[in-house]
Amino acid sequence: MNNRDIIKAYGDTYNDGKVQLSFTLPIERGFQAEEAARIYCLKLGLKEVEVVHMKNLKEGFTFFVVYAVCDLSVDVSKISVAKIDTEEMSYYAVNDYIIEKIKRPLTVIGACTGSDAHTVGLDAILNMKGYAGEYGLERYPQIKTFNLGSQVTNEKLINKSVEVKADAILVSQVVTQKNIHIKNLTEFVEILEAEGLRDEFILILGGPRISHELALELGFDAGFGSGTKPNQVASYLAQKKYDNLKENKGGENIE
Amino acid sequence: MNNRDIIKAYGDTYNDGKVQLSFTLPIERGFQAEEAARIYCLKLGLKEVEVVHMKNLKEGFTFFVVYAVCDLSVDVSKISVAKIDTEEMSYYAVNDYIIEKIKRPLTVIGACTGSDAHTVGLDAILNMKGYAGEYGLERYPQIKTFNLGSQVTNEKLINKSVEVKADAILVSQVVTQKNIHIKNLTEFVEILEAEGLRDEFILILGGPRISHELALELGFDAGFGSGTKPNQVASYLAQKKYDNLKENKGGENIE
Amino acid sequence: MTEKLKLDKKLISLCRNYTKEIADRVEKKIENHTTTSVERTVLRLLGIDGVDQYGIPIPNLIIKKVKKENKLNKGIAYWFGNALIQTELSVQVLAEKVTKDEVDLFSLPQKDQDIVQQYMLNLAEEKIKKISKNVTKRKKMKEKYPCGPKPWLYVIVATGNIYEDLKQAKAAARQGADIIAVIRSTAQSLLDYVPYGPTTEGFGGTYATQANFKIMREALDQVIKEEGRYIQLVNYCSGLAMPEIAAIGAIERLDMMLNDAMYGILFRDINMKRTFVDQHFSRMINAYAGVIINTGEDNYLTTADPVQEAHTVLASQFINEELGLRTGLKNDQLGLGHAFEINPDLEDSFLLEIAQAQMVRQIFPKAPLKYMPPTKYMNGDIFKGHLMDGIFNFASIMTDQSIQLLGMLTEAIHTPFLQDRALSIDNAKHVFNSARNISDEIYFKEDGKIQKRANQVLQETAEILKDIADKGLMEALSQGTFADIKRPIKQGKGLDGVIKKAADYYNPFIEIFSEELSIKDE
Amino acid sequence: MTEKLKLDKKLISLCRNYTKEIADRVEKKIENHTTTSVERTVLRLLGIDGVDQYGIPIPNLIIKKVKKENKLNKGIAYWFGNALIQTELSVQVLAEKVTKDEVDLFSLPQKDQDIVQQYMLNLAEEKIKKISKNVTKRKKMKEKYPCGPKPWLYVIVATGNIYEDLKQAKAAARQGADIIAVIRSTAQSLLDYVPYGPTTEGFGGTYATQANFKIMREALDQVIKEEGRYIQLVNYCSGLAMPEIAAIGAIERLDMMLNDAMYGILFRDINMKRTFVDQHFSRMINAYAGVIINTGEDNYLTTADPVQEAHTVLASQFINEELGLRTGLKNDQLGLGHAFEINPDLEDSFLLEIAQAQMVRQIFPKAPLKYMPPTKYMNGDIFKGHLMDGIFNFASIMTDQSIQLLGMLTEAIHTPFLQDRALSIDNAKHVFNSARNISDEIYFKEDGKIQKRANQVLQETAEILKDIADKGLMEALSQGTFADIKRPIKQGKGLDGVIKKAADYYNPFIEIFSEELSIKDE
Ligand code: B12
Ligand code: B12
Ligand SMILES: Cc1ncc(COP(=O)(O)O)c(C=O)c1O
Ligand SMILES: Cc1ncc(COP(=O)(O)O)c(C=O)c1O
Repeated sequence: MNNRDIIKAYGDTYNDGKVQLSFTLPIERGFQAEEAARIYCLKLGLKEVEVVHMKNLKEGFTFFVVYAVCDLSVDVSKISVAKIDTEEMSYYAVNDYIIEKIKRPLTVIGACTGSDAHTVGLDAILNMKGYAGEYGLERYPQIKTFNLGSQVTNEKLINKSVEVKADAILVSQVVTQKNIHIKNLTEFVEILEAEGLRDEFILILGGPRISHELALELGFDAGFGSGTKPNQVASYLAQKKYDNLKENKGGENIE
Repeated sequence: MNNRDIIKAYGDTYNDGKVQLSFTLPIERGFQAEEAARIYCLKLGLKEVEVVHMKNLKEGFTFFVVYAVCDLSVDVSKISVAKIDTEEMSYYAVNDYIIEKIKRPLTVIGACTGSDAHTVGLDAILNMKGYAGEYGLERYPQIKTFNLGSQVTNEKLINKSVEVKADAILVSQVVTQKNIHIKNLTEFVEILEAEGLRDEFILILGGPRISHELALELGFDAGFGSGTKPNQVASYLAQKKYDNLKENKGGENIE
Repeated sequence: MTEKLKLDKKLISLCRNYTKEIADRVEKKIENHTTTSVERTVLRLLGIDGVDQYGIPIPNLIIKKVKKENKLNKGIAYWFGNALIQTELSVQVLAEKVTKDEVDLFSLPQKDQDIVQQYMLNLAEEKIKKISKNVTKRKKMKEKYPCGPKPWLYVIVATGNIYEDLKQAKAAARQGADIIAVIRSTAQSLLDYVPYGPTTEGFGGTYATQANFKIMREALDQVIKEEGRYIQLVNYCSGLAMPEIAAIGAIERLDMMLNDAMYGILFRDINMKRTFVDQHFSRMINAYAGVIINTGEDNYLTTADPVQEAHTVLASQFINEELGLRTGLKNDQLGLGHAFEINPDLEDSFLLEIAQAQMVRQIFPKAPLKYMPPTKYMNGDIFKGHLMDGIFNFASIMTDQSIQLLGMLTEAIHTPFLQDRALSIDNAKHVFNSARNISDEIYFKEDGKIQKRANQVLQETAEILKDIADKGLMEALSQGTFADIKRPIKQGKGLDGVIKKAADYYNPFIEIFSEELSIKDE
Repeated sequence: MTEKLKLDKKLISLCRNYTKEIADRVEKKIENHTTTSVERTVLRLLGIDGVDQYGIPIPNLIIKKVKKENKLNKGIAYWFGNALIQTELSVQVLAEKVTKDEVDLFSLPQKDQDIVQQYMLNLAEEKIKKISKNVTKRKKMKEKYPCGPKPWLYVIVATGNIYEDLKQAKAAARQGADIIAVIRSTAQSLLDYVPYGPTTEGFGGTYATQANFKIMREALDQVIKEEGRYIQLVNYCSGLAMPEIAAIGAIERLDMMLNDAMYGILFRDINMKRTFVDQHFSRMINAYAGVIINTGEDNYLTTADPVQEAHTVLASQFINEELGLRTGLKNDQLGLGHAFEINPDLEDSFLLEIAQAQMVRQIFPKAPLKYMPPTKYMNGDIFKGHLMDGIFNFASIMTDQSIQLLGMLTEAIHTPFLQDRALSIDNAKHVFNSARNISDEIYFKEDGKIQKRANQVLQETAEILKDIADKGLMEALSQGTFADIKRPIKQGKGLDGVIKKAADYYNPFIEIFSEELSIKDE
């Protein structure tokens, strides 16, 4: 650990701690409002608070833009983030890997669950066409794909997964308002566990507000966020499957 | 005081406390950077911190946009802000007021002091043309105006003020980097005090980062910020002068 | 204005000819059908409102009974009209009694068809005055408090809570918005009824209910008077309860309705027959109520690629136009939709977008076009987002768009905060004002990229419309012509609500509308 | 490209004729003068560098001595050349000895004028190779690492600390900036010398010193190689040390210099004779060094009104062009300035702005126009500011500007943060890319608002230039023709540094430049 690890916000000079904020307060625009905004920021522990803009939003609301100094620091050397540690492989490498190591094609099943109807992200991963120049999983000769589409109930997804003997279940959640995704995903894992099916599948979660850490917390094996490319998912999938097989998880042996 | 006085930030629901932040950290873009940004905000006491955007600024810097919940509140009923309490009058009313109450024209002198060369703001208040549809002080038949322009030393401004027997000195400060204005303005008032001249003049401060409160702190009589109109300054000036005369400040008597 | 794009006029006529063929075939397939929701709408137009102790709306309860007896094919108007005559009860009292089984519609003596029809026609004419009065009221208000200049600033509120929406709608109107849309709670389109009363718990939006409409209308009317500017109110006339929403919207003086010929089929998997029948009746109501409809072509582009699929947007606009005109909508009620969803990283994407927007403008010169903002390529960079919205606003003022759905800098993050909306309104006002007359000042290069692109899209549109005309719209939809989505003809939600009319089917409102709106084919 | 604005060609010629008269009269007034700073520059070009124990630069020390003896009118080249011949010391050693009073320039025997001149001409030719090598180096580097497409993205760094600037400049270049300007510490223009060494405490900017130039150039050269794109470096060639900065900039291979004919007079109250003499010599150096100058017309609009005073901008551009060409600058080195300072709340302000920008583009087709962003109407609303900057970028790509000084969303708040600059670069890249070929696609309405506005400004320019030609530029400046600022001819800073040349005045560099740049009048 060296000093460079203790970091603060940077405006234009090392450690100046400059941050920008904006927010609305339910108060009529005026001197008092400006002072209220300043105090609000001071209470947060910010320093040199400058309310640089104040706009009357009508109906008793005022919008503020603030610049201030945040004098706290973060010790980067103490941060540990869960990361997906499998190696990223190309389309061809993944197929070869499956042929060589797993010796049979994998089956995956995907769905947007609950009330979520945002299929674009899941399709980006699953459909032939793919995303950002990478083919989707459907296109992989060694991956058999079922895409159930949108607004699929947890029960239906699980039943279908059992039916097709999926190796992995891919769940997409885009809508996160009022934490609806947390509720929905927790329920999903609980059902699997209750039915003793948890270890049958690799559980993969995805969506723009999903992090790997969140996925682990919720009982999934991996989580993929914004900008994920299909080959990243395929790489993870193949390697994870191989690891599981080596550990004899899910009851299958590697030949 | 009622409950409406205890306020919090408003996103789309009363008291949801939603705020937006942006800042840069000296750290390479990546999972660790994202987590560092999150921790930075958590340390500030923010909740539900969402790092919604992360951009590689190169050279080891990353920019973040964050939304979070600030659960603090401000009691508006307890905020008191110093306000200029003289009544705002029109061009005509100010002239009449001076004729009736003070019975002689006033003399004002203005300058951008120190290294400040931003004359536009001061000119907006002083020059004929005025600002935002209001005539400048020069145009007032009852106000005699001297505009010394930019980069005037404190000494020169004071000497000239004594020479023209100014009723009020108007100082403009626009550049505030490294708090240069504070230094410059403090010196100004100190010289006046040292020379026993402080009570001879009404001291008016102006500039985009000036508040009335700051002006008072620095020993001025009034401060005018962004968007000030000339008639506001003229109104203040006339009424303040009349008050001073009534109190016999500055040694002059009202007839 | 001389025409900026040298579009092939013959090709445009050809497109309209194909569309007529398409519409003829659709009408042929639906003309002998009604739906449960159409019949519920008849009840609502007669003034029936309220729910039972379980919260089920009275119109649903009544229609369910009639359907159960397989007697809906005569039309609810007959059964209910007969009962009115027989019982001499008021409409609402009879309705309540029917739901409580205190009156049985079928065990009453049955008056002659003619008598009942005449009776109902009179009643319907009486009841419908409420709507025509609204039309007059809107007209008068607009005279006294004129609308802002076009493009109109259209913003959404979507808190889920009508009272929170209210504050935000009023604030937005005072900030300069011309149009307020209350976004509907997700999945309401799949409810085969209209929820009841003021609601405070929606999800990603607020339930469309008559009470909510009324609350919002009253609040906005207040603001109109104070600000001296007419503010238009919008909701969603789509989903399984489409015509009912048209009815309650007409009654509460909404000004615009999202109402598309194919949206429900494609994006909500609603059965196509159901949709076409419902849509037809709902549009008559909208036409009669002077409502501007907003069609949903923008939705295609959130999934499909805007460069590749541009012609499907234009094709759908032609179809919406033709089907709309046939229901009595006037050209100035056809808020045809399109969207600035093009990938902004594409070199010259702005030119392609201008080509499309200007083309639509020229092909539908009288339509109050609804232009949707970038959403798909928005990300968490709110600064960039705000800029993209500005460029979208620029495209709009440059091509004379009419209804400007304002983009939000936080599109990729959350439904709009109060401040997001305010920033968007500022953005649009700023751009529109500073380039107010730009469309009048600018011409496009002869045979340049813009002109070429527009003609190419038009050409592709003619081809696809020909194809649809050949195979029929229903067939085309089942083959995935639009938005890459395939919908089998006999599948989808709500099919069981489609009923073949009996020879003596009667619906007094269709008669009134056909008459008043001079619709030929009915 | 056919011309978009039908500008009156005769009027343009007329303007250029007036400007020639104006330039003739200015040249007549200055042709027999040199200045202390010009003479210091001669020493610098000979390679003299360094400061004494009080930090005073050696060129200043030497020139002060000569001036004290009233012997500068012969030119420092003679005195120093004579001493070189007499002492046979190297240039730098002699310079140091002179400052330490170990050699007295005037007590040495005096060689014939002819001999000294020839000697100095040879020496100067030798020394100046450093600069011509830089020109070759720049050319080669640009071939290998081509510049980005125009408009070039120009950003500033302004921390006051060269090492902090360095990080930010490198980051900006890697983010996509094409040009980096190191903003100078406030009031450096009033220093009658060039500060020395790397500096870390500037105010609102970083001191322009040769060491700072070198540090920044080396860092950027590194980035150029890594990114494969040539990055241009800019500083300020203005103020009392104007020609010296030209010299050190030429030596350190700067690519652009802010260098205006009248800026120092108007905005820094520098005496006009001093300015014109300094400016003339500094421009020869810039011309020879292949530097693009950036003129300062944008500054007028920060005080004066852009609508009312638009013609003064164009008038000044004509003057800068003519005076520039006369110093050997080529048309593609004339980065004439203008600015998007128009009040954005004015209806159609964008149209007026486009008229101006397009007009300037057409009148100076080869000039790498420098376009400045909105600053005056920026306020603390950073979101709006970002949008205004986007519209400014749009105006630029629409009218083929060359050097795009990027606006910062925080203009009204602080000198740019790292993130502000990055957002600006993104903004410009986004707008330029998405509308890359728009200027090729768009025409303006015949006799529309845009065309009319441009012609009106041109007309007013011809009038004012005629007036200036009649009374003389110096007289005009003393009457407040530009930016409402009046500057008396015999006042202003630096007048005491202006010296009338003796008949035998000699400056080898003027000879070389005149020859190499084929300047006629010298
Ligand atoms: C397109 C869109 C729609 C389309 C969806 C069409 C479709 N078939 O998907 C339509 C118009 C139908 C729609 C409707 C609604 N939407 Co919407 N929509 C969007 C929009 C504009 C883009 C989403 C998108 O397609 N992104 C592109 C894809 C490629 O990115 P992605 O989803 O992040 O996917 C990537 C990764 O996350 C990951 N990934 C995603 N899933 C998975 C799964 C696995 C297994 C893996 C490994 C990876 C992975 O890989 C993908 C590729 O990199 C966003 C705003 C935005 N710009 O983000 C709003 C947005 C998501 N919608 C929103 C809302 C509220 C709605 C509605 C509820 C509104 C309403 N009241 O009607 C409705 C209802 C939808 C519903 N029931 O779910 C909100 C959600 C707010 C929140 N945070 O909860 C957003 C953010 C807009 C907003 N600001 O209000 N929407
Ligand atoms: C125009 C301008 C210039 C012009 C000034 C021309 C002139 N003659 O004034 C020029 C180009 C010369 C210039 C130069 C510099 N500028 Co400057 N400039 C600006 C700019 C764009 C606008 C200021 C302005 O005119 N506002 C309009 C007037 C009407 O508003 P105002 O000043 O707020 O005045 C109103 C009120 O404040 C009040 N008021 C003001 N004064 C007074 C006085 C009294 C008595 C009263 C009652 C009221 C009052 O009333 C006025 C009317 O409502 C600002 C950015 C911005 N958009 O704000 C940067 C800005 C002020 N400049 C800045 C800087 C750093 C500089 C330089 C130092 C840069 C450099 N390194 O060279 C130089 C040096 C100037 C110097 N030595 O002071 C920074 C200051 C940063 C800071 N917070 O310290 C700013 C914010 C830009 C930036 N982001 O970097 N600048
Ligand atoms: C025409 C149309 N109808 C309805 C909706 C909303 O439908 P739902 O309530 O099904 O989400 C949209 C979506 O934007 C639309 O464009
Ligand atoms: C042409 C020119 N020179 C110089 C400057 C800067 O001058 P100073 O160093 O005097 O602030 C500017 C300011 O923008 C300018 O436009």
